[in-house]
Amino acid sequence: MRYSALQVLKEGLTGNKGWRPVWREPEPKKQYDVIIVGGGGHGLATAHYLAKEHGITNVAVLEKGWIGSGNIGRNTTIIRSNYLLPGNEPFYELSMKLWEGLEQDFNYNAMVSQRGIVNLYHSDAQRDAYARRGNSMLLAGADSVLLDEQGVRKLCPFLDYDNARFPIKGGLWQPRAGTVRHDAVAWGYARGADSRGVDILQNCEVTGFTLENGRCVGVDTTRGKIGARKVAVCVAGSSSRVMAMAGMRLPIESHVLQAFVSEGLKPTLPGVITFGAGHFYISQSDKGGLVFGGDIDGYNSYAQRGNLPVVEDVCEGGMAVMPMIGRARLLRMWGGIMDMSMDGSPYIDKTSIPGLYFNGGWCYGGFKATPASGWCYAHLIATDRPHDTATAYRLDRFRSGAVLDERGAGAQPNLH
Amino acid sequence: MIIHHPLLGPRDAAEFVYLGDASLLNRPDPAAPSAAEDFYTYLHLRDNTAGEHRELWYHEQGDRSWLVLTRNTLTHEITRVELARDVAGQAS
Amino acid sequence: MSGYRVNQGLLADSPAVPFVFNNRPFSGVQGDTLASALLANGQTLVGRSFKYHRPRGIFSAGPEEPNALVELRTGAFKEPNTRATVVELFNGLTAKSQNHRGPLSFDVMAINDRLSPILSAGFYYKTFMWPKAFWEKLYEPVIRAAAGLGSLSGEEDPDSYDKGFLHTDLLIIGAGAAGLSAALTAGRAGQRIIIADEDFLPGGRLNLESFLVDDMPAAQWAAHSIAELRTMPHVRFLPRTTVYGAYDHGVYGALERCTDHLASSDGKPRQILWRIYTQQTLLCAGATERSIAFGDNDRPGIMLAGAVRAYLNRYGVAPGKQVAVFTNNDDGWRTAADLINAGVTVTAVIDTRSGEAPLPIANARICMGSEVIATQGRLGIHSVTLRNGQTIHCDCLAVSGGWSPNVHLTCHQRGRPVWRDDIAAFVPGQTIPTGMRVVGAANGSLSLTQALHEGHDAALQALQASGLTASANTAPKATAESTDLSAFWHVAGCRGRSWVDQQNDVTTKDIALSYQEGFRSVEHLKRYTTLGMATDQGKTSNVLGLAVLAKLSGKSIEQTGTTIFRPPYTPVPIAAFAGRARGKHFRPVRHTPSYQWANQNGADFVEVGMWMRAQWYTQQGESHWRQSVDREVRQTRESVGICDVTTLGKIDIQGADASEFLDKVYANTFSTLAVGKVRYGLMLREDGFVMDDGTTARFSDTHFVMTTTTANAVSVFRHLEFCRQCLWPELDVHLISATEQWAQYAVAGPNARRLLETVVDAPFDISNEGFAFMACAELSVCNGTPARLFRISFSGELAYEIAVPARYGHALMDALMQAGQPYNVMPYGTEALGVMRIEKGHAAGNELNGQTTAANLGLGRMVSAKKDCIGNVLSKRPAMNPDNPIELVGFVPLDANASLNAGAHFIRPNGEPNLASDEGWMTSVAWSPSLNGSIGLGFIQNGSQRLGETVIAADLLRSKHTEVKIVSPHFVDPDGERLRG
Amino acid sequence: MDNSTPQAELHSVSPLGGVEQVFSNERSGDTVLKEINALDIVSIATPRGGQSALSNLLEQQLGVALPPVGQVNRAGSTVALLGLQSDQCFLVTTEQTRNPVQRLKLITGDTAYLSDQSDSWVVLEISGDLSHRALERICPIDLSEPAFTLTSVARTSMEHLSVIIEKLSESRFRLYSPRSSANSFLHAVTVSINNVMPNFLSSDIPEEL
Repeated sequence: MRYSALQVLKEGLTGNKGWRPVWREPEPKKQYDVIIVGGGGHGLATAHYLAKEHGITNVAVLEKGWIGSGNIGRNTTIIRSNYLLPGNEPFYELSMKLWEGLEQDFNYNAMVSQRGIVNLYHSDAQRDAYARRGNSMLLAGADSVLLDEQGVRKLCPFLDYDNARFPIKGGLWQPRAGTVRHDAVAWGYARGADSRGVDILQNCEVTGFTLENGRCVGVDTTRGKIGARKVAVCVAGSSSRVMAMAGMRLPIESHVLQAFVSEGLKPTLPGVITFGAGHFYISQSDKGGLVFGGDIDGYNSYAQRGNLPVVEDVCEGGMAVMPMIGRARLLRMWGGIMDMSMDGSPYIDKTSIPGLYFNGGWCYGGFKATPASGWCYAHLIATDRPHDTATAYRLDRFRSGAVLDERGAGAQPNLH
Repeated sequence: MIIHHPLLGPRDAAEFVYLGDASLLNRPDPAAPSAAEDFYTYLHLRDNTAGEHRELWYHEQGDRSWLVLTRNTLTHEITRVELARDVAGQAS
Repeated sequence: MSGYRVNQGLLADSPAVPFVFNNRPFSGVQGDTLASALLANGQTLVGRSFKYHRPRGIFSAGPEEPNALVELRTGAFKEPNTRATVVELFNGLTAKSQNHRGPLSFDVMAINDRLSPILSAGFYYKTFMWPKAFWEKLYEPVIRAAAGLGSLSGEEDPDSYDKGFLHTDLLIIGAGAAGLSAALTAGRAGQRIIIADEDFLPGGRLNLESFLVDDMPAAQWAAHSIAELRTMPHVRFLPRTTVYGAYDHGVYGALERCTDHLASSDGKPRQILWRIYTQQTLLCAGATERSIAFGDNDRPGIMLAGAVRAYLNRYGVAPGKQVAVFTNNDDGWRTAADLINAGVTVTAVIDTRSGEAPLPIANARICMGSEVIATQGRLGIHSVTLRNGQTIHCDCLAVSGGWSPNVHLTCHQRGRPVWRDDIAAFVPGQTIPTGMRVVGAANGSLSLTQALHEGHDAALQALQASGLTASANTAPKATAESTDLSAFWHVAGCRGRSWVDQQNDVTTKDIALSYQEGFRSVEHLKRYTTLGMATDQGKTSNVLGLAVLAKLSGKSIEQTGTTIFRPPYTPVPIAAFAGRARGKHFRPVRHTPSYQWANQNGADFVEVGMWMRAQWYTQQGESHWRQSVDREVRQTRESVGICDVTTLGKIDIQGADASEFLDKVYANTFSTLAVGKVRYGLMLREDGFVMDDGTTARFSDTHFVMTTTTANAVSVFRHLEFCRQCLWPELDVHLISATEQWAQYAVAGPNARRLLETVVDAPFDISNEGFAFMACAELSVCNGTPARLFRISFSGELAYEIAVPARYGHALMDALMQAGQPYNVMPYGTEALGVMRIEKGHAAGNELNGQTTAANLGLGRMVSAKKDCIGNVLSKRPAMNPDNPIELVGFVPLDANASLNAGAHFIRPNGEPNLASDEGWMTSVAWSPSLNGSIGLGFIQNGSQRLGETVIAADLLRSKHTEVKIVSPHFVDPDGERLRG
Repeated sequence: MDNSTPQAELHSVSPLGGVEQVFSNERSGDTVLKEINALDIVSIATPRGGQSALSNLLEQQLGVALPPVGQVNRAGSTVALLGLQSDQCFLVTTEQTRNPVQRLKLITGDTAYLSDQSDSWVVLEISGDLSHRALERICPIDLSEPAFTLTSVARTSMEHLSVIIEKLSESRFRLYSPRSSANSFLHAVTVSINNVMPNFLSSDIPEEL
């Protein structure tokens, strides 16, 4: 069923009786062309583009719980393509362009809201590093503006300019960045994939991989054995656990990232703002809540909750940069499990096992990458060649030394 | 979290800095013919256990000792705390 | 106008307190909440709902309140979304209702209510997609303006906040019947206790009920118990304190509201964020009543039955003159009974259960086995219609759907509650935080006697666990009341909408639609309908919503499951989490020993990490910083200048194996360094990239002093401790930071030696022969002040660094300036330092950014092939040693007058500005007084092979493309004659 | 300051210029915050395996054995050994000299590695009935018996600053924090004292006392 204002009106007047499920609840088939393990944003996007761009529709998405129950349903909804390295920037810019056409593509309003992101800088060295980054973005065809203090004042007059421990000297601004209603992205891709024949199987947990003379030909699940020509894993947060079933160790640690939302407030923030002298970034949702976060807790964890020191650190950053939010109340704090990679950049690659593909290591940057991740993963699965913008996301790059270390922090996941 | 320091008793984890898997204690032999592969594995590949995890913490705001914690990554329960110096000593 | 004050309840003889609501003056009494005072004044309508802007009244008497949210106080003190039900009335309190356009009684946004069939759950996902550009321009601004609740002032929060740490053996959360009973037993046995209660009048429901405890009125018993506890030195009583979160290993977060009940904070912290460390915890948080879904059940005047009782018994306020009760349990009947006893008319008691009335209610219509199917009234209820068509007049409808235990804190560590059919509620499950026991209503034991006994018993267990014995006492006595209930959730077949979540306007229809569209997991339901996501986090609505969903899916509520309870239990101001770390006090400030001196001598300071460093010294007649910096550079290169380099990290390294240790942590060799000599050291990470650099001096066979960059002082020390303790524990080597101990100054320029000779004590010889380049010594200056002298140079000039104990730093600066007068000495700052290091081609922060290799920096040869060191093996990885590596070289503009921008990328002449033609980038630039032109350092492919070649420094950001020539990075004295002279 | 000639002996400055503040209050008595200057501080690192040799030597010469980490060994009011690391302690003495390391070296010879720390710290002493309550606002460590005794010492962090704390009596504590951030540390402690001073306008403090 096509969604439109007219449809909403018509249904509204007839008691909303006609709305049908956004996705079917089919029984698993015996065999698929492609099985995607993981019904999160990336997995559903991959299925959508496999069907839509590559005509591969005999596809199943296996989700151990309810779709969108991973980090797509638990993040701070920011989209941006303000990366430094040539191995990263074109990929995230592809993602940005896909965001811009997304709602018309899958006929679902995910509230893509391009209200911009400002990364504040507080020193000349930070300014120089941002200038290098901004130029990389422009060279890759993205948008970027280097603001001085006056420029930032115009955009965000409510920041602390006059009593700051680390004065705001300017910012790197990407006007096309913004936020998206995160759950709707999962639902929209599910709708897009389902409508093209993809089976979305909820409460279907993978318990093992079926290997035949060295090739992956299917999976064991809590809903029985399912065969496939290709199996594509896409379970950021659980990557190590799942790939261990295939006997693989990954350059990944699981860490908890906390995020926070305030009570609903009338509009007060223009876009996304990140503090350059502490761990704090913030935006405001359409419902009015201030959505903010900071650094990961910093220790390996699979428990989806964090501890107080990080909560305090984040709010200290918030009060340092915008003391007007002091009397807003923190309503809810939660923790999501991140695939923290060894250089802060993700993996989209074949594995050493033919027929088995891997997508993960998104650190805390997976949400903004959802469309491009699905696009490039679908491309890799369909053609067995990496997409042009994702050639650097090799699993073995640490053996060769071709690392993608945006922060220059080295092989320590909790520093990225 | 509270870490029961073997020498100092209970201390808030906020006093500590986390490094990672305790396997980082086992630095490979740089002279071995397989050194390149060994170091790549040592520094980058992780079991990333969901459950009991042996890991390195540094008491930066305390006695500056490196500790090896045995901590459950599903529950955060800490069942063992040792001085890394002792563990490393045994290893070597 | 319907509510009124019937008597003074617990507030007998309380003085009157004037306050203002929506610009109208009102009067309450001391001890009122804003809600009780508004009710006493007959103010039934207090707010508007989130989506449909429906008129709403006070619904509860506690933190679970979904409706009565106000903007409290004014100006910069304004607090949006404040629950009137927990605001303690104070003299001059000012509050405004929220989320309406025009007067509260006539909100133009109420049009949304008419459109409700279209604005059903998730409607916005299905429209507003065309035309594309309209979302940010039109739809979203409209939606945003309509959404949200209260508004921030936009000004800095003028209050101050504090934090603290508390340690105890037993934390008791909640000072109601269970909590007080437990505290008395444990306290009398001498246990170290903290007992916290969110209310300003501790006692919980003891203050709200007409029960007797130990033969005295419950409220009086509570007061006595608290008075006794306050006399115990080992008991810490925290009123107005909400324990909002349970964290790992017995750490609890609590918020104490110190001055919120006062007109002004009077210079004290408004709130304190406590981190409570405890061995054991008793959760005595009570239970929260829930409603029943029936037609138009959201009208002002419809409130929870227990809340009606609370207003009556504690505040002496009757919420209505004619009250009807709608219940599915015996507790609801007590509301009717208490009202009758207070002389308030009860028009009817409607019970969904058939059978005998559990209590006699005089002159009230008793309707057993009946249901309310509709209500009437616009801005306030005036009647209800029963299933049998009867209409009953009432200006207040007290509803009880049963009680939900406050299990929140048991779930903060991902514990899941379990369902109990007999009370139709979730109770704490098996996995709850370590050391916690749950007691009384929070544990599903809803009667007073159960609460008192469980509290007593839990305290006995707690005492046993910490090896204490109880002094002989028994649980307080009370008469057992009945709490029978038969689950009833949703009155079927109502024509009007039945609200589940009153604040977010979620009705039973929305839940049905969500199910119909496939959003059938509870998490999908919550996210699609926003059920339970409002400021009350669904305290009164979640279970009801689950029940409705369960019925639709034909599953039990247990199978349906719950969403996850997450901290905080009630919302906490962001400023409270930040505490004092705001403004200038966000982080500590570090000053060098001669900070005052620099201040007195025209220094302009800049933040460098925590440090404040002098970036230049303005002299008379200088109006632009460049004038000062150029002068400082020229004067240094021509004669002599002094720079404060105290902030560099200094690590004292001693031990029999110190030199072997240094060989392992540095890429180059130090075991061969002679005593009395200094060597530049390059430090790699284990992944082979450059970590840090600096000089290390050897004062004896077993004693080295390492310097690190200012930025990496802490991380390098940590890394060295890792190497020492974890990798090579067998080595005898010891580290201690000496950064704070020594004030250190660079004395640079042709006259540096002459200057120093006048301060260095005899017989120390610092002649070029006696103290050659890269020499170091421990000596004394100015008549016996112990000092260290290093002959090292960052500027490229003949230069030294001299260090004295920090206490002498200020004086040494004076002394050096005195001694330097003949040479026209002057201090220079970090900018001149930066210019000179660029002129000399030294890498610094912009080049050592963690992404560069030794080879990139032109230091590849320093990585010793003869020995192992951290990073050696992985630095040889192929991709780190390509055929066309980026290399650090110098750049000068072809146009001598042109300036350069750091951050520009290099592309070949007439190359397209795109990634394909990107060859590198400019890292650092300066205007060089020595070369009288702009110079830069940067990384470019094969740089060292391309000296003399011209490329474009493309700065697209600032639309500045500059033709630059690739040159050697050593702009000044490439052969190093000066520093050896 | 006398700087008439460069040859003049250098004048020394203390981190906070010898600050002393008294916070008076009728209800809680005086709380005194005072900078302690007349101290020599030398870090003593123990060579591997040299523990007992050094400990005996120090006991003979100074009357204090090496303390375990977390403990203070004192000799009268002049000498204290603060056990800060398993192989490192601080010698804190009121008998000052120009070069503390040189002097101590005469005693320890090659049995220890010494490093002067006298100028690395600002030392504050807080005393009075409110001391404990004031420190509660910034110190994460349980300062009450038996967790923290009169022979306890701990290094921890307060308001983002590294701090060494010892307890001289139930109402008297000594705090060492890095010299460069002395002003920030002073601010942290004074704010804590002010915040716990009884406030006659607000009713929430009295029971607290």
